[in-house]
Amino acid sequence: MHRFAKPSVFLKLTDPLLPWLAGATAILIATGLYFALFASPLDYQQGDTVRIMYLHVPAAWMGLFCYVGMAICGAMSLIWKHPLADICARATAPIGATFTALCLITGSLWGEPMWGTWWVWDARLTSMLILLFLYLGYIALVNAFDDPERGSKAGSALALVGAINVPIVKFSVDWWNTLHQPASIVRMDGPSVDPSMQLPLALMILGFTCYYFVLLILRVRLELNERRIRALQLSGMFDERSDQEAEKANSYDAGHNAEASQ
Amino acid sequence: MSEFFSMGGYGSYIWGSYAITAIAMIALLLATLRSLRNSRIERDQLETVLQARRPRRTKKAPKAS
Amino acid sequence: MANFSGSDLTCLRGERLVFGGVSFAAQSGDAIMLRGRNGAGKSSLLRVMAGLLSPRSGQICWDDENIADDRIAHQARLQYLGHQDAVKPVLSVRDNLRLWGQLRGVKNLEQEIDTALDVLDIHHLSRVSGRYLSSGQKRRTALARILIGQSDLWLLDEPTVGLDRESCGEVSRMIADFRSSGGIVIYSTHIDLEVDNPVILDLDKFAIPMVEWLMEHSEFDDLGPDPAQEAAQ
Amino acid sequence: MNGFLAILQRDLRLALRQGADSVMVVAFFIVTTTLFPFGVGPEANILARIASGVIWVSALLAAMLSLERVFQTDYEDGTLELLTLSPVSLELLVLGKVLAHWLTTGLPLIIAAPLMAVMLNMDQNGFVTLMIAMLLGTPALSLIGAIGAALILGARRGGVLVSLLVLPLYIPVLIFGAGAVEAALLGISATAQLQIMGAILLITLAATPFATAHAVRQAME
Repeated sequence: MHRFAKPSVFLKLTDPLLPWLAGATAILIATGLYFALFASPLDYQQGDTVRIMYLHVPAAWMGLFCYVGMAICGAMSLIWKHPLADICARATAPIGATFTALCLITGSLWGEPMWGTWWVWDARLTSMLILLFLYLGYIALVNAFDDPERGSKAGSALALVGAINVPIVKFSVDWWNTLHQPASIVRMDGPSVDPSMQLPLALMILGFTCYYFVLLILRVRLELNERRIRALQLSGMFDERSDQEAEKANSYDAGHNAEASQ
Repeated sequence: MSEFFSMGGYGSYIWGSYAITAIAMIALLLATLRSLRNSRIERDQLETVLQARRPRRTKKAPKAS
Repeated sequence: MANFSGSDLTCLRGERLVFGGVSFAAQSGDAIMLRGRNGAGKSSLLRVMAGLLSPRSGQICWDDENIADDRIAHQARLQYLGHQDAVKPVLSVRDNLRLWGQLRGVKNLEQEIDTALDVLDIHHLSRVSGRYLSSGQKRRTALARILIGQSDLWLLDEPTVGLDRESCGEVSRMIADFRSSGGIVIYSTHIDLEVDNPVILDLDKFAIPMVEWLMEHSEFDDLGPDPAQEAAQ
Repeated sequence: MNGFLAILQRDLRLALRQGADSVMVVAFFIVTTTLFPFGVGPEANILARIASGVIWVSALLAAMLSLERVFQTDYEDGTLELLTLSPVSLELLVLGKVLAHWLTTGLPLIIAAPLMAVMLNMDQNGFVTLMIAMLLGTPALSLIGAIGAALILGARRGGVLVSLLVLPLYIPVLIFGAGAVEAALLGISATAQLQIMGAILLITLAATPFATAHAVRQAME
């Protein structure tokens, strides 16, 4: 009967996992950075700028990965009505939006020296931009309700609808791009990925994925904490209190202020 | 060394993208940790009040706040 | 002999527990009156009974068949009156009522509307558009709606809001007629609506004391130190 | 089916009585389109080049403008609750409401579109394709938009929110709608684009009523 009980399973499972994930994130990203910045060859065409790829491609991967994750959470929330699915989707959205924005920014920084322009209406960049809009729509919707749970549910439905739409958008943008884009412009997939580039790329992708899971666990905990706080506040503990309890409540205030001023 | 930082003349683009990525990722992590800490503090305080409050229904006028 | 019952119903609104462990049973001709403080969950229970809201636990059965299994059949047998009157300002009273009759597939719709308007004494308003109605007249239009078409179950949420004493008498008569024809009425009201020996369901008794409940269910204490455990040590 | 016709009839009657709605949408469409020559200059060949895109974007915005009203008023006065409880499947009722929305907003836009095409100096051989493309595209816009309109029920700032949710989902319709007209203007067959638009319409017709009905039920909880 109590939904508050279920999340504890999540906490028990993730508690021992968290330090390992955090460690893996640090190691993977550190070695990935070493290879990306020092020990990887230059692209014969792009020179040093190819190093931006080691951020751009993992960020793009994370943007898509997070959206797929949100859609899966949305489907689970629809089928099993498990509150944790809504919470996970909600916790994923800002991470996915950040990575999508990073993908666009690094793409732009890569494009300027290569194409001489900050923005190209390239099919991939444009699709990522639309993905960012989808993220922003989700975040706005989820936060637009007074009842957070209602917001999460509406968001899950939207994530699912958006996920069905993403392939259609991708297809139509590709089609639009081939129609309008002169073929002479260098495409993002221009440089063939050399095996020596694959290692840092794989390390960074794995590192970013681990980073996502670390952040996901933390954000889900945050959300669970906030739910518990709301439940506690709603319980009316502070309504009808005896002197003794009022005293306790005062000590609460005092404690809180002490903590806050640290 | 300076050759490494100049990155064949593209240093500002490359270091710029690495810096932005690092800032964004670290900021997201720190913001999450910070609000997690705050929520934990607030929750602990509320739980203390909850535990202090024995289940008894003493009717008293609500304290004006 | 129809049988409408619910067992062990728990309802959660947002993150707040409204009530827990509510059971009820009614047979043709019965009336149940819901009582309780503000926020005790009278409206929520009626919405759960209508199928608008799924209960967190427990189930509701009509003739021993869970209403969640066949929503359309349940919706065909029930008439629900909510807080709002759903009267469109630009449509006449008759046009307003016609939609609901059409959705229920009522035959002889115009006749049924006439009868319903007569019962609630608003026949003279049938061509008046909704925007000119007083709140009492709107409420009576909404009440006329539940008379249109066949139904076995009425769920009335504060049916007498905005009505004068005289109209309350009409509502009482409506309910009595409906019960004598084998209908089940479940209603909530603040003022005493004259209904013959209704079963009283006091939702205050099923309120879940949040403080105790939260203390019992603090499973996610692994998030931080558990004050209770610390105290025990 | 009776329920579908009943709700369609009522919504059309409401739109007629409340008037203004269709007129406003068309007026918005015309005014938005007229802004472009002020923005890009009145040279005939530039206008002719961008005409199809401008008309589609304006139509998109105009169709979106009226979305909020599809469910909002019914939600506020309790009608939506009763529709959810009526013994007709909610998907069918949603479809009826969307059809009414399209008849009162999409259809007037299709009629107004050639007029704006003339004013933007679009070549005559694109007109038929434009009308066909809009005939296929605007119902899809109404269907997709209805999901957004249902999702925002009970939210703060519903109007702005619905545009943020719905516009990204409109992009495929925009791409193929404008692409079809462009092809026709170049003298190429636009069949491929129109077929894809037909496919989009069929997919949305099959899928969106369920999503919308689900969102409406959620809002009733």
